[in-house]
Amino acid sequence: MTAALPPMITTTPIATPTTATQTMQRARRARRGVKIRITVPIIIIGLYVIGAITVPVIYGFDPLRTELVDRLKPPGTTLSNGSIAFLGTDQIGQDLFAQMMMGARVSLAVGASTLIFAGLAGVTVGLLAGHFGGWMDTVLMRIADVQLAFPAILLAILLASVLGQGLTNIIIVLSIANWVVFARVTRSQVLALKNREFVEAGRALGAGHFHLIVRTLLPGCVAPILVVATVEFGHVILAEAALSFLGVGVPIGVPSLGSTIQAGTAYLTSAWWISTLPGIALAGLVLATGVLGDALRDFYDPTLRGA
Amino acid sequence: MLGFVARRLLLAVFVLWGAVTVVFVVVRLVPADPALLMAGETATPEQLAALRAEMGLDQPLIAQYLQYVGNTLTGDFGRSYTQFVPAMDLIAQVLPNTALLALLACLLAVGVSFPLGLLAALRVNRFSDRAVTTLSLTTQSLPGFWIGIVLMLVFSRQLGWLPSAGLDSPQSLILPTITLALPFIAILTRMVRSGLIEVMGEGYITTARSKGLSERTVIFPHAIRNALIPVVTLVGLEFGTLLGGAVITETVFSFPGIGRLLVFSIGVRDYATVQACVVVIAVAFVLVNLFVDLLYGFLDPRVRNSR
Amino acid sequence: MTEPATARVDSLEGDPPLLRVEGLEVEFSTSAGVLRALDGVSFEVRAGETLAILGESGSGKSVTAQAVMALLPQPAGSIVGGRIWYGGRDIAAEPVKQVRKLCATEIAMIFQDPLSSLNPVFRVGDQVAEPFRRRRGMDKRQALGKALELLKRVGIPNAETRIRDYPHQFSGGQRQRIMIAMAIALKPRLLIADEPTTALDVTVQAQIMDLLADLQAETGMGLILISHDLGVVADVAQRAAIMYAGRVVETGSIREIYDHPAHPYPKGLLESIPSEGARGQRLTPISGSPPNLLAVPSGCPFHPRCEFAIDVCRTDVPMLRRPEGWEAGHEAACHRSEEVL
Amino acid sequence: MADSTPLLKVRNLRVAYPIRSSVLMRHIGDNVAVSDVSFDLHQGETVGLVGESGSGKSTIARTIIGLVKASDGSIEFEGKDIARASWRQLKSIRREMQMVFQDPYASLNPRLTVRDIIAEAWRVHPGVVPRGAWTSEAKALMDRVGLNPDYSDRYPHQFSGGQRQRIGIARALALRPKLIVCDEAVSALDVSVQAQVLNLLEDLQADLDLSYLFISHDLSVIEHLCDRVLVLNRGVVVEQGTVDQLFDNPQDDYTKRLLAAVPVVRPWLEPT
Repeated sequence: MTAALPPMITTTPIATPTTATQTMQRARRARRGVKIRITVPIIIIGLYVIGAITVPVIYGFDPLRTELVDRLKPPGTTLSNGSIAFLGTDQIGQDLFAQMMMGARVSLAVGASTLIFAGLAGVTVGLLAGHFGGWMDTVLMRIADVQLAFPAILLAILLASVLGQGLTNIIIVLSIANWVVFARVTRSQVLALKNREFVEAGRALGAGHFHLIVRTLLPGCVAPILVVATVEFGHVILAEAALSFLGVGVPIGVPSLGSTIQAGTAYLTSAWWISTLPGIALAGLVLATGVLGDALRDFYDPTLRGA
Repeated sequence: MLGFVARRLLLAVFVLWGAVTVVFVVVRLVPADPALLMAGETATPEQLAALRAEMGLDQPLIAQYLQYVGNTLTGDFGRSYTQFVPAMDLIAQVLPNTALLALLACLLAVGVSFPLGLLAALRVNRFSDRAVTTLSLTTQSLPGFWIGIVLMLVFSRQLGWLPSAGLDSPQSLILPTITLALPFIAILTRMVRSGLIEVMGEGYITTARSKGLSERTVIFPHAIRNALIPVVTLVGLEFGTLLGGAVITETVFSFPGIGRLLVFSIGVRDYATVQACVVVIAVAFVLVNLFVDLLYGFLDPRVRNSR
Repeated sequence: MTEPATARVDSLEGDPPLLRVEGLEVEFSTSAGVLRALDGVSFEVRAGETLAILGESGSGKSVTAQAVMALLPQPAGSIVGGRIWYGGRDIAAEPVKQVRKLCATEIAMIFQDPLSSLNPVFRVGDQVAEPFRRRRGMDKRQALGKALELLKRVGIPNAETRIRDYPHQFSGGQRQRIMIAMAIALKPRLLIADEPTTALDVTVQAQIMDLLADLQAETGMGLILISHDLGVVADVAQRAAIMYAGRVVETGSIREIYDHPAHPYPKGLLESIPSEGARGQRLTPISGSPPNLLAVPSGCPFHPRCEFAIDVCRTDVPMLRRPEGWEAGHEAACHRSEEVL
Repeated sequence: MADSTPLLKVRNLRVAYPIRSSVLMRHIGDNVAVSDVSFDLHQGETVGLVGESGSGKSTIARTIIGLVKASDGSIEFEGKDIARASWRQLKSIRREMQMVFQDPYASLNPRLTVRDIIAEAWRVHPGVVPRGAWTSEAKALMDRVGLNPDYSDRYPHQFSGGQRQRIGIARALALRPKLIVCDEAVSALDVSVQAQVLNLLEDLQADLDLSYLFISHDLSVIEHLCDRVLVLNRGVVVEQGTVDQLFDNPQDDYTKRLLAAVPVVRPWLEPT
């Protein structure tokens, strides 16, 4: 690395705080990091899905069963039927772990369905508004503005209180509250793509609206939509929990993580686990989606990679 | 600038009208009879008829709507059915509390997230950046109500340092403020970080450096002033999340605010108060965003000078 | 792994050079690997002289300027070898903070895109006054007075009122004038102009070049003009350094290089330009594309595109040297200058 | 030249964008980009549009190709008025006119392979090339523009700037058009590569009897390539004529200024 120098110049060591090799190693690590940050959350979400499907079956979970002797037992207690409740039991003697996995079922189902409905509606609106512009854009985006005037949770509360409780209603409510995010992201991506020369090249070929929207614009929107969908999945799950916590979510008898936490608040001092553990389970799931969303964004947008 | 202000004002008025209309549509056009919903299943036909007359439900829909808009303009949302006072009076009692809570949470969030975001942005991919981003992502994944419950469990039930409910002393504000601010801090920190990282790659930052300015001067004011512009807009939009969070926080801490009033009113089917609460919160959101838009114009001369 | 930096004998005439770059090596780390943006770049500039650094995209001409100004993007880019001599100091070995103190007072720079180079949220007057305030400790009024003088000097009409305007309210040419005003504020001894007219219209381009030449004559500063356009600099520069794939392939007086190129690359470039009465004639392009810096060809990096390449070109890296028969001070990095050109 | 019907006949073209008031979006005026532009372009000819930024040269190109609507005037292609053509007619006219864009990075869909980028034209215009022949036809086009046909499955980012511009040209050729509009098609390229692409355009013109409408701010490129030139300033044609007339004996003051500003590679050879 040291160059042979003309004799009149005294050799001084070159002070380089970080060499390019070091920086590249860091970049490589960051790139490997992105892959890990994509794989690990997917595994975690997968575990939740498996748990949500199998655990309630294995435990023979019945929301209506009450076992008074087994009430409010701390984690690790052996129950009257001989099984070990390693996360403890709740105020009616239900095994907390089984109940949490049942709650995860609700969370995942609500999250996935909402994503599909809100995503379909939002992406369609975003594509139409962005592609056609003009009055169509104005009308659709003003509707979105009005929608945004209601904090998502507020709108959900209002709708849920009117529609009543029930899983379908929660999905409807959360879909209505969340389509705007998809619409806005899709629209801004379409606007960014629209004036790119390759889209103009499509128009110059004489491509019709359908071709442009479906074959040119939509594929270009997939990455940001995927990122938003991942993050929104977490948001929707949190919103469902909040609604259930407030008592406008799942009907009584359906154990959602939110309603379990709510039920536990009455026993905070005597049985801390009922409220805290489902919260951690919920946070773990949402965190996994958040990390995944971040990683996907880094993966799809190399300009932000390492930034 | 004048055109910009006028356009923003017009949009705000439109959004408000839209929000008020949505509330009307949601409450009046649901398949259920609002009078029945309000009076409950046990009401006699005479009671129902009286209620319908009082609510104007016997008039044509368009008349109902005009009446409703007119009333809304004067702040008349009708009488609370449980407390027998105008709904607006109930709100007037608790609104200052919520405003204070929201303001404190905002100040706390801005005060904490700006230094954190700055720190992370200036040490991209180093330890402090990773720590800040991990922490904020985790905080964002935690359900707000659960944070409240855990804080309450630790600081009032276990340690007994702070009151757990109500609003009797300034100390009562501490836990709700933190609960409300935490998710906001997380979001804001990430925004400040990414905004600043983006700005640090701009040409004018290179120019500032080529002027031999110290890195400190390059950041204050050259980078920060530009980074603030998008952050301010996002703060406005996220203010809705904050208001939604207030509903939950107030419920957890039995804090006498508009959020708890809303949840309580839903529980007792007091639709006049529910409507009033929703409209007031939407108005607050629209006003805050109007203010943010105007601030945006102040911060960015390009917007100010555009037609 | 690198060849010795060339010791200059010809630089004994007159004053010592203002800036002297010797065997400069810069590496960038990208997610695809480490690329060597500069691989042994040497040149020098004297006071009152204009040096043109010419090359196509990716040749390393802008990176050279960034390295001198300690503006290499951090943490991706770093100087890994060579010397940058300025005022008896090797600033390549000094920490960034130290080098920045020279910026604006000793060496100043203007950039290609004057719109993105000016801060959009501050008034131009404040931006031009900033060097006076931050570096010279003047108060605001005094500094703005100085800024006004400068804006008048660089030819901003109605400078008295326009000093309060924002960058987006100016035309491209005026913005570049503002950038120039800012750069010459503290009377630097060397000005580096990185593609100063590339983003501008032809008519404006000529005005900006004239302004730069005037200012140089007035102040006697050294000027480095970085450009991809061989025509734009021809009027103003006395000497040129032609870069290819992170190396200087030919250097000497600009007229000598253009009239008697000693390296096939500059020769090919000159023949590629459609101009000078050759209307309707077919162009003679250089075949192939500029190299990918992640996979620079072995030996002479130009050999895959060179019609004269022989075996030695594929294996041995040619040094900058004066080919026999060429003028003193004219150097080229080609094994076969004498035989083929 | 005047006796044959022109391929493209532009008469009194005017393009204006409406200015709307900020509050109620009322139409309060027009931002005129181009006004009263008339010219003919004959088969096999290259017409240059030259001007500085804001001169309206790109607007004219985009209006002719149909990306921007004309406010007034007529554009006739082979005697058919584009503004009055039905949707179906327009689609068939579009086949005859294609465009090569400025930015070799932005003008190719990053998500499609070279083969798919070229085949896009056949997807939009069914019946030109049968689906089964898309790959072989795309490869033939790649070969024609000097790209290795074996790379047809690669994505744009795997090519250099000059190669991408060749892909863009191949795409424009896919429908076998009569007219190609080149909007600053060589401006983003390095000099050495620019010469390659200019030569390619000349070869294609000779082989396929193409006509070019060539938009550029670079007068030396225009001088090199074009038969006739229109000089534009602020949306108006200030002078038009053959290359010889215009470059050797400019009449308009603006043209003179523009020509005087063009940098000369060897100024020491110029008589002053």
